[in-house]
Amino acid sequence: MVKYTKIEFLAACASTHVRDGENVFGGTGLPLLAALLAKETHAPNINLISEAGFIDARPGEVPLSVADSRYYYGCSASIGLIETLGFLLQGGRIDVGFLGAAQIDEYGNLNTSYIGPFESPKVKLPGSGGGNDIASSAKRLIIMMTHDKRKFVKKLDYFTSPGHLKGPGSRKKWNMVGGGPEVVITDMCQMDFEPETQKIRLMSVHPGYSVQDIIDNVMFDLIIPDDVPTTPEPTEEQIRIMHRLDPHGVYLGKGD
Amino acid sequence: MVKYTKIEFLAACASTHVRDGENVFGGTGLPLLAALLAKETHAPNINLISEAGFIDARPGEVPLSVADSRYYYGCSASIGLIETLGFLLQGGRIDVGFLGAAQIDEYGNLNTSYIGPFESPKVKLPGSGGGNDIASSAKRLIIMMTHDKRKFVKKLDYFTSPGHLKGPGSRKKWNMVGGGPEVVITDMCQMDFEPETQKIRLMSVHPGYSVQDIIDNVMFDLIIPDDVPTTPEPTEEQIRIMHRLDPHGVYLGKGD
Amino acid sequence: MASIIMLKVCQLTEAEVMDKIITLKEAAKMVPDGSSLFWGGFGYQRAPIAFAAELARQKKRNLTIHTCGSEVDLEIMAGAGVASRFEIAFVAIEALGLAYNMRRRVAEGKVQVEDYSNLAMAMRFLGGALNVPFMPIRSLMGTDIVNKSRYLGDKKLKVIDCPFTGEKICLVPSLQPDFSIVHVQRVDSNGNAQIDGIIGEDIEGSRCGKKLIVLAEELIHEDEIRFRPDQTKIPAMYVDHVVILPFTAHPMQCHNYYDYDLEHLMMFHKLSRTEEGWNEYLENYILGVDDHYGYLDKVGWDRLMSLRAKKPLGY
Amino acid sequence: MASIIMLKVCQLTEAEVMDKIITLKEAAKMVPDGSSLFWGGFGYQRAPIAFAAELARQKKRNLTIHTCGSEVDLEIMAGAGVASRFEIAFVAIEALGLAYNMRRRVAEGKVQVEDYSNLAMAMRFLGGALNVPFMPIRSLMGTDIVNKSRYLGDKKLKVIDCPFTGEKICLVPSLQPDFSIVHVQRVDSNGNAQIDGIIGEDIEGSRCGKKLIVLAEELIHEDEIRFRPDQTKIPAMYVDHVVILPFTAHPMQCHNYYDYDLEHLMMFHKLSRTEEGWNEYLENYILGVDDHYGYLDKVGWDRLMSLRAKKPLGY
Repeated sequence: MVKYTKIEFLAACASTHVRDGENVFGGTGLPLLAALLAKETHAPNINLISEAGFIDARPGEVPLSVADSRYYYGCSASIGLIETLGFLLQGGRIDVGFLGAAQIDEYGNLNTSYIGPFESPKVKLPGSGGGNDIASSAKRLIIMMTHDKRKFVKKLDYFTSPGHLKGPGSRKKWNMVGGGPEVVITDMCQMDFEPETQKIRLMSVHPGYSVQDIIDNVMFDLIIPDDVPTTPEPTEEQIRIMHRLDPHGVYLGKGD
Repeated sequence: MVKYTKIEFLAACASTHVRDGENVFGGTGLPLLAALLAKETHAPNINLISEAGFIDARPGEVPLSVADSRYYYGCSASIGLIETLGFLLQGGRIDVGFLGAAQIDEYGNLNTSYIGPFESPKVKLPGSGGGNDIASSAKRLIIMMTHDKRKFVKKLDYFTSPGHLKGPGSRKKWNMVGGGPEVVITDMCQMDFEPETQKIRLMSVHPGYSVQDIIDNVMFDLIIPDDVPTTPEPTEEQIRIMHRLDPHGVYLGKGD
Repeated sequence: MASIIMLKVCQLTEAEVMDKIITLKEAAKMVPDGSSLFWGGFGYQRAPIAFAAELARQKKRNLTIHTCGSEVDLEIMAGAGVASRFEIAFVAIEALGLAYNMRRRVAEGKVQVEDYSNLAMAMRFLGGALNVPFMPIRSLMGTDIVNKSRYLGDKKLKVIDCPFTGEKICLVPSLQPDFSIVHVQRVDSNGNAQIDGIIGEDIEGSRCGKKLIVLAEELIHEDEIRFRPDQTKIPAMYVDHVVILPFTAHPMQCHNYYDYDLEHLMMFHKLSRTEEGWNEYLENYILGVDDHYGYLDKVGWDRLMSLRAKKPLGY
Repeated sequence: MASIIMLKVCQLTEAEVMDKIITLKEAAKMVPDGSSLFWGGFGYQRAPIAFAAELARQKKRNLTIHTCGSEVDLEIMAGAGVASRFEIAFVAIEALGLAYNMRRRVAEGKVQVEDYSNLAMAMRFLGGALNVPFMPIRSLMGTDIVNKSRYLGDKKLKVIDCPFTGEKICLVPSLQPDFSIVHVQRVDSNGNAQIDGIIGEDIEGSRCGKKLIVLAEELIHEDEIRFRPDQTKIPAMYVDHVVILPFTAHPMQCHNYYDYDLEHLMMFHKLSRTEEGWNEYLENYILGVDDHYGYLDKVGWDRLMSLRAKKPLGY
């Protein structure tokens, strides 16, 4: 049996959603680890782009920043933000983007800005960064979150980045370039979006969790399909590669 | 006595209107020759810019095109049109631009587009190029033309680039970045603009021409001040330098 | 570790995209009659002359050409009846004089020119590259460029009151033509392109078209691109097709590769003064040869070699 | 002939502009309380940390900072009370966690953040550089970034119907701050600057400010600039003042010069969790030293030297 941590499961699971040949906005952290893992396994031809300006990057170890020089060596172009977020992303050329969030609602809308009321926020979070741009314009969006009930809310404290907004027709109203979120991956389960309502739906539960565990850990009415499979476990190779990419355990922690 | 051609006079005269240290849009042809002459004589520190993307250029011989590689060697930056016409010119950083024209009216408005009616033009001229941008946004505009009565018209066949439009207040109405034309230099005379009316005014006549010659060679009512001096002649050094810059006589003709 | 990753990916990537490299004939064949094209190069620099000539040989018709300012290439396309609409700021043979073919075709009513300024066209390409519908500029206002239009009518541009400041501002509509045609110095087989010297409007122009065809003087290995990624002016992901050909811009110039051929250029300009002269040139140098190499043979390799650029001048 | 011209001009130009080079202290002194600043660098790369620290030492107050996303530098300016308004898209210490100083100052009401996205801020700088009042973008719409504002109110942005297509489009107001602060690898005495690696938003940012102060790791001779003019990312004519200092970005990185100092960065982040910890850092590393060299001495040159970048990696 393969031994893995929650974080390793989350990253390995997310990596399976990247398809070979895609143009991928990797960012940093777990999403980047997932993208790099995909590139080293089933999707060697993905074109990894950092919004700071790196195109077709092949970092040997995981960068800590979207602007990290570790993105540079071996990349095929090194430019700037107008290129990546403007020409490429807004131009409709990015297949898949990754985002995390502090809060998500049942349409996949995201908050990365504030906890508490806007007028007197309890916690200032990082903000949109390129998140709103990626959520608006990437063809598909993969959302990665550690699972915490308080994050799956009925109403966001602040609406930073668009998921499916208020459901069918919403993205079209604003002429959004991209298709919106496709999947939400946590350390407990995978969720997708029901096509008719564009509301979040349980897709699979990770080994060791039940459907009820998930229901208990979201604050909105989660759509539960009749058949909820168990998410496949990561392979030993995936875990080995992840640790090679993050040798200092910045994202994965110190060893397993 | 210095021997010179009309073209040499025109270029030498225009060069005197460039002030040391200025940021100058040189273009090609006689204006560029005038700017280069200024740089080699009284204005060594001008920053010569070509709209194609060359900044602080120091061509050893006169380029034939704004994009000519002769602009490259020794320049301090080589970029593109958005940089030169957008960031620099529209950004209000260009002190002086040069333009020629096929027709000019009494407010210094220019036609470089069509001769004849717009609906069925007799002659298609080059068009604006960067001319409209330069006329709109350079702080000062120097206009150079060979003198021909048919060019100094009451009404332009086509209004390509703004001079003082309809007179006082016109440029302000459109929030133009630049100040408009300062001087018109021909092979017969120099003209400036009367401050109150912003209409064209005789400034000096070149040796060999009378005030009446000029009046006879414009098709609008030229303002004639009480005192019209004679334009100083070019020096031998100026003529020598011009021919060094245009060794093949592309602009100056095949020697004198 | 890094090298292992790179090796693996290199091989796969090259295999996948090797077919981006096509011939000039194949590239021109992809352009249907009636298409719209962004046309790269600026003035004498990196003009895709060979592509214009091939379009003429293939008897393409009713193209719309979008560029800031071009010269011999526009003359070929206007003269040979390839293009009937031009949205441009400038056409002439700088230093030599008017564009006679264009002048005749306009007078005949066979060509329509929709007039903009250089900045306006560059901003239309920038807007297209950014995938937004318009861009604001401060020039054009108060002139006939605003007041008169050939065929775009009220879609040519709009002068509005700025919603922030209340001041007048001009909006020019963004362009996303069917094709972008761009001539560069070097490209790898994936399509990563390097440009030397000035860029003109080719950064924006290469990104605004629905398909991008890159014409390059020289093929380089991917390693050269990845060793100097900050020299990549057009990343491969924009590039659909690559054509490798020497002297693509002749009789114009290509920085660091060759100077303009002033003698040929003056001959071209002189002949184009009359329809007869132009037809002579067209027959001799364009229709009468099989392909670009036929043209270069006709020009003569001794002359071509004498045009090669000298370091460090670049011409 | 060309060389004669160049020699003459070189001497004059250098003499004229040599006084662009000033000290960090002099540069910071030029920034009055209440000024607005474009702040260069992106993420871990080329962050003008030394300038932020000097602003803190000089007790500057009520600055408004405009940038896409920055990290330690913004934490210093928020923590030390230098800046009270931020128009930004992002603040955190990537990979490590939240920006605690910013979090506390926002909770205390001492700092107001007007929220945009990275593209929105980059376009605001582009619009400022182009000297037009706004730029159109396709993101932000439908979210609270449109609906909520701290202090700009209806000047924060506008959603309009496109006058060409009728579709909804978002206009963000252009920025022309009092100063642009940009950190680069190399500069000549005229101010011509080269940047290695990614640019982030520094092309647009360096052109949008009313005054531009360039901080460079290294001074190079004008000949090096003129030999490679296509490497010039910021031409001298934009540059008002130049500051030459090593390790300006420490503990962040500067491509081809030095890597980030992860140990120092983690120490900074850990201390900033509490006001006490932050005050300890502020006293020790910023207020308790005379200048940037004092800071570097405190960090230790053995450590600094160990951070130097290895070729060809650049870090």
